[in-house]
Amino acid sequence: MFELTLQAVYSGLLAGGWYAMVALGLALVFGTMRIINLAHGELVLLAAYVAFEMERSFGLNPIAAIPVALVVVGLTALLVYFLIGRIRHDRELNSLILTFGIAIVLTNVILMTWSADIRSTSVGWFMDGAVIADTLFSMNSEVLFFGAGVALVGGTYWWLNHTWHGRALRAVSSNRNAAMLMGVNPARVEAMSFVVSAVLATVSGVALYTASVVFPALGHGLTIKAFVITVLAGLGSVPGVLLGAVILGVGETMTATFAKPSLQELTGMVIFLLILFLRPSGLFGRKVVGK
Amino acid sequence: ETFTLGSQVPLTGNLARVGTGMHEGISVAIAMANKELGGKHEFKVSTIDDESNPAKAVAAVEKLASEGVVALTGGYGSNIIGPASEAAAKSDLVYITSGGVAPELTHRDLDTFFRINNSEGYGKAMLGLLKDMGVKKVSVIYSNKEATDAMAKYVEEGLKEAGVEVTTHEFDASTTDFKSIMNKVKLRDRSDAIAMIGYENDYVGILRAASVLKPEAKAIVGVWSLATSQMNTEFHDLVQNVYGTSLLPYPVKFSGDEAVEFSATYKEMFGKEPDYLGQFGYVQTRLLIDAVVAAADKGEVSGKTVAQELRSLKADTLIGDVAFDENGDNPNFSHRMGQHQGDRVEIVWPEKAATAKMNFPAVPW
Amino acid sequence: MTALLDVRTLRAGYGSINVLWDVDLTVQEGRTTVIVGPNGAGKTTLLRAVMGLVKTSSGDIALHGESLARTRTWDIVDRGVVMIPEGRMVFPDMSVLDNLLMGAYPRSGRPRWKQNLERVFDLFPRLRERRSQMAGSLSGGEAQMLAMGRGLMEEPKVLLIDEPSLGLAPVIVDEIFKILADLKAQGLTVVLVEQNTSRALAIADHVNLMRSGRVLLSRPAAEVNLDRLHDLYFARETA
Amino acid sequence: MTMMRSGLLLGFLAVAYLGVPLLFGGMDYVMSLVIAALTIAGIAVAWALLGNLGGLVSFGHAAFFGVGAYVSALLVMDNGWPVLPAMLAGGLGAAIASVATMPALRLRGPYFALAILAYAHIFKILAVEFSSITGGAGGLLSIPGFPTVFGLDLASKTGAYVLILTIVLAWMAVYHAIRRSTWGLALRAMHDSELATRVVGVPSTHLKAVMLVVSAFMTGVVGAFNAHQISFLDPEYAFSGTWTVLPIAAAIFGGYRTVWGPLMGALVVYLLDQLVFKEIMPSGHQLVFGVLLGAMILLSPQGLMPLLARLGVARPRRETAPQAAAPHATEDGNARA
Amino acid sequence: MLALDDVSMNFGGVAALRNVTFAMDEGETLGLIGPNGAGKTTLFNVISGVLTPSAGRLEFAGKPLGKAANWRRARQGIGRTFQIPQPMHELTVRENLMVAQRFGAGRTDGRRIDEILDLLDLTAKQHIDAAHGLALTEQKALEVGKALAVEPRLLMLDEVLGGLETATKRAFGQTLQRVRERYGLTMIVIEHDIETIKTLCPRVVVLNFGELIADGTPDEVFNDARVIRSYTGDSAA
Ligand SMILES: Nc1ncnc2c1ncn2[C@@H]1O[C@H](COP(=O)(O)OP(=O)(O)OP(=O)(O)O)[C@@H](O)[C@H]1O
Ligand SMILES: Nc1ncnc2c1ncn2[C@@H]1O[C@H](COP(=O)(O)OP(=O)(O)OP(=O)(O)O)[C@@H](O)[C@H]1O
Ligand SMILES: [Mg+2]
Ligand SMILES: [Mg+2]
Repeated sequence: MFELTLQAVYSGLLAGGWYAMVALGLALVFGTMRIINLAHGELVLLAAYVAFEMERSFGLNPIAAIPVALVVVGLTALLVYFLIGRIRHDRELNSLILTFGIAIVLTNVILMTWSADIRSTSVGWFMDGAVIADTLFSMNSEVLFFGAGVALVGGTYWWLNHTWHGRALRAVSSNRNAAMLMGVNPARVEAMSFVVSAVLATVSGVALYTASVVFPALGHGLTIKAFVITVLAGLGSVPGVLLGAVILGVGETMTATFAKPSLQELTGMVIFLLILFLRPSGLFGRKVVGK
Repeated sequence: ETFTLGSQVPLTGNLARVGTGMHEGISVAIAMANKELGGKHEFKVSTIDDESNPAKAVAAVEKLASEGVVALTGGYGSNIIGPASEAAAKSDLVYITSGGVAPELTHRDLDTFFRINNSEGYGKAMLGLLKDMGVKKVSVIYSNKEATDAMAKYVEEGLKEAGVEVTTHEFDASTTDFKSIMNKVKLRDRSDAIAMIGYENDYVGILRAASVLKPEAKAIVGVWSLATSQMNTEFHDLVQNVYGTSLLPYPVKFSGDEAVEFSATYKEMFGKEPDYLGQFGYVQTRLLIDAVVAAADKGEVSGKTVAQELRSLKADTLIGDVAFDENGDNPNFSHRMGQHQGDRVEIVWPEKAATAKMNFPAVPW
Repeated sequence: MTALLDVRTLRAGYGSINVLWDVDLTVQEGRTTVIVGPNGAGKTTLLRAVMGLVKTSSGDIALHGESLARTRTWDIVDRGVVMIPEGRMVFPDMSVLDNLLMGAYPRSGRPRWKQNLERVFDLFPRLRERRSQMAGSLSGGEAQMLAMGRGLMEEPKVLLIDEPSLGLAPVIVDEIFKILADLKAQGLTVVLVEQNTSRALAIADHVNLMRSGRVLLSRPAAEVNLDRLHDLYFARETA
Repeated sequence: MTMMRSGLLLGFLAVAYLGVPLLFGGMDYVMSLVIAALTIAGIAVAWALLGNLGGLVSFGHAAFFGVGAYVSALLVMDNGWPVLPAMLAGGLGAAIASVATMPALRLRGPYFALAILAYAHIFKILAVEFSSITGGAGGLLSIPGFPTVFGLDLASKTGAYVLILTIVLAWMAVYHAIRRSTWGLALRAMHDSELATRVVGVPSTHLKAVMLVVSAFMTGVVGAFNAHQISFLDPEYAFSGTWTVLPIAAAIFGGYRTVWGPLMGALVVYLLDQLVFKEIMPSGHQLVFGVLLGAMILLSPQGLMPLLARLGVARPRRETAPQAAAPHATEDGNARA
Repeated sequence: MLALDDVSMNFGGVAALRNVTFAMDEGETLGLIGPNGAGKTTLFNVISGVLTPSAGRLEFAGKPLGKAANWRRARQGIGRTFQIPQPMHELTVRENLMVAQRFGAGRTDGRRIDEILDLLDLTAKQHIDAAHGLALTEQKALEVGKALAVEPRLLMLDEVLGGLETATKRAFGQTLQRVRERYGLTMIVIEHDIETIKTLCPRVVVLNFGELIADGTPDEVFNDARVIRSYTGDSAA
């Protein structure tokens, strides 16, 4: 019983670290531009497939493929940004359709390029067991990318809160015109948020490729999960994302362990609704009353 | 005379993989038949992606009907096949498939519906193997999709009847991390064997979780999509000693001429070893072609005549004997079990078809 | 004496609505230029046009004789022109401290942000008290102080201020005008839009009166008579 | 309504009710596609009503679609109800289900959108788990089809077409009527300034709740229609995200602030995709669909209707095409809390 | 007409209102003043039901307000403006008033709307999109208009005169007097301009740090030492 719980919490924590990485990419863009990038899951997936291609064609270790994936995903993200920038009216809603369209295009490009077969790394090390104190089991890849995830999330947090650029990013989202009056070029700052989001997508995509299997239809579900966490967190809050991701991860493994694994999805949704009804603006959201 | 067969399969979305696999078999069947018929009759296939959506599948069938196809082959998922085959019946077209195993499908009084496999066939093989192993306790891990759910119920009941203790773990199709389940299997169930009922990505996840947690099972058994050449090459270490339904060993040692030719044609057309999806797609289409030819030779090709031909046929095929009952089901269908052994997939059950002895007890780690 | 900022026959507005009609405005270096005028005259619009926040349809704005026509808002800020908008233009979901730090975002303000922050906190102790509160939940007057304080963090060459005394208690209004006098003494160029005409005139070097999108009067402060100004102010719109 | 407008409307009705069946009645395939497109349109109208009037963007209309479908199918199969009343009951069921989602009305923007999505997920899982009633993951097969009414066999393609067409037009009429009322005015006012609207006496939450119920009812009826038309149901299908995504795409594509937009959007999006793109690219046609969606947003962001209006086909209406300046132009930027 | 008994409001650690108690009669005009952040707007929010007080009771027209929702209070006759104008988006100026009248007063009467528009000098702008296209003072006028369209018995004005030039302010003050007499209103006016308060309000209440520190005629209040120290400074003289 105790061992089961321990393992469930541990697995959930590891999953949460990865969720956080995926979600933060989405949350960042959402926080800065009030735009939900529905193609974010596909960006993650794209990184995974680039890693796969590098491994298949050049025998590159997935870790070594990260820079290549970064270039591909980064450029794609900038393209998405460029297209969003062309929207003139009602950006919040119209960007949904635009990025949804982009997601469809990406899914199909992936399908046509790499076929519908399932893919995963063949580097055995990633799947080897990393056992802590004879009771906590995980794969090397999970531990590695949990560390990477926490570092990246922490780094992003620091960047947002303690650098001029990070602050400018938040300022643009808070009041675009006022930010311009402070000498901020909103377009540059927003593009930067896309690039950072691409970095997060890349690393989480490679993590996915090494710890799990990928196939073209996967992206949509990733976006939804990331979105759930983002909303759970409260608008663009980094600690909220981390906390939300861990709650989700642990909640899922606990359900799988102590109830029915098939109710895992339900748990996620119920936690989500519970938190929203208790705190309508998310875990770390803040509400401003009209004057 | 030229006949066009219609094919409605998923080529995009979640089921894109299986749909594509089946369609490859269909193409091989057409190519081989045309060669054999030597110009007397010519067959073509017209394919529409149903996007795993019943409404689109129905529309696809109707479109194919309006194009004048003589019969339909394809379909994946009982949910899709149900409405699609009803639409086919309305247009008086035979619908033959291997993609839907739900029992209800053959209890709808549709004269034009046929399928060459059913869940019992898979279930029987899995049960037979487990019983022969003499295991006392089995953990069944299954996806909550319609086909897997039905299969799991079947296996659970069968095992219980045989006095085997069973625990079940139902998971959601979107699950990727199976460590929680595997941990329960390891610490709570302590079972002799693990039965997996899902799809490729699920198997990989479950096996990885098992390799990390190393429960003390003696055998790991799965169903479709597992004892395949592709799994053997792509997840070589992970699947060692794992069992799954398989009609043929790998590398294929085909006995009959047809089998040899099938394998050669498949490799030529798609550059890879045929897998079970291709085999089923091939067999269903081949039977259909033969029935159409027979009906044509008797003078009239219609849903009724083709169905008649199919119902009266008794064939020895790549997947064993096929003969349809009045519901269009193939009661003869019974599967075999293969095991990944090194670079090979050996048939280990039933004994009379075995190509090697099973490694037991043995697990991948 | 050189004209630091020169607005020539400027027309500007919002979409299809034109607000400014051939406005001329000259701002001398080191002087305090005051713009007064009834509500809806286009004062705010003029300041916003200078900052590039409002599209101009004709005319030109020049800084040191160089046209700002194609310069975007943030580059204008980098060139030392800063606007302090009224209090609604704070960053509502950032803390008071972060709002102030945003004021130091232009490169000119960054090196001395610490001293400047202390100075602002000394001027408005209320802000020090509220440093970690979200700006959106400040009271109206507190937000106004914040906007002022944030502008003071920027160390500009030209400061455009829109109604700084709006919604402030009399004690604080006194404080604001003291600050304005200080800025003037330091030699900063200031353009001030203010409704408190008498107090504005007291620190003005030059006065402009706007009405209905036009500049009706532009005089050195010494030559302006408050009563005459009021007559113009309330004149029926016949001219 | 001007003479010309009513003339146009009559012409449209004539073409829709007589022209289409006469022209395509024999072509099952085309009729199937049109029926599917109208099904999407029905949801799209309901979605637009909630989105435009209630100011609530929902990502989970599949929830109401699925509930409506199940309620109707089960009433007919287990309790022997006639199909048409059962469909209305399906709508009612969805409306009742929407009451369960009402706590979500406290939420705004994406928070609301996702909360409804969560409900859709939960309903789906419940449908799987309560297998004794719903048939579980296996679903329901051979659901009875439509009856014959006034000599028109609704189970035929033409009959089903007339039925869904009538439903969609009825929903559009409801949308139109609500929008023109003072309620419509208040509802529009609420979007970005709910508090301001409340302090002048508008019970905004009640109004939104009513919109939610109406929208759910509409969606539920369409779901019930689909169940009897396809004669099959399973949780995966009934609560599929498709029932949310396609209608949203259609509504925005057509212009969700107009009454005709959702219908036009659904017809164009679905038929173009299935008839044209699928012909050109049998397996990757969704790619073209994605490009089309993106291009539309970039080229005519207010949707198809304003585009048509610009081309002189339809007359724009003031209330329907707000000349909202780009958000940057407002004094307080995009910072409306 | 309105009575507050021991009303407090806390935001986390900040006490925006502390045990505020006062009452006012029908037809009275009350000036509410105090330093920035004293809690004036918060008091309006509490009375109009935008915020729920942490403690205390409120009574309006002889009946306890209890937990009545803000829209219900509007229908009961409490009209208010926002210090930061909040026009109803997507509607024109006139439509703003129409909605307020239809829901707040429960009737439609175009003449009264014309009258309000005219009083507030908004007639020329009535078909303009209210969210965009109004100067700050015009937005404030619209705030007053909406509150009047509700046909309130109690009208609460939050710095609607702020940003007006001194003389204009005086003129607008007279307009408000007329409005009050015309519609028989009870009014609370928040205002920082001492002259305006003196001419408009026979009675003044002063808040400081959420506490009610003075209540009396303008003369009494502006000579109160605590008021001078915290609020008016030297300029009171
Ligand atoms: N949501 C909130 N969270 C924390 N503090 C708040 C919140 N809302 C208001 N306050 C604080 O409560 C105090 C009272 O605010 P209020 O708006 O009532 O002041 P006010 O008297 O109207 O001031 P002003 O004259 O400047 O408008 C202020 O110090 C303000 O910062
Ligand atoms: N965003 C906008 N879109 C359209 N018209 C606007 C906009 N903002 C202001 N206006 C109009 O432009 C005119 C001038 O407005 P502006 O805000 O410049 O006046 P102002 O002189 O600053 O007045 P105030 O003293 O009230 O602040 C007004 O008639 C107003 O209606
Ligand atoms: Mg102004
Ligand atoms: Mg206030």
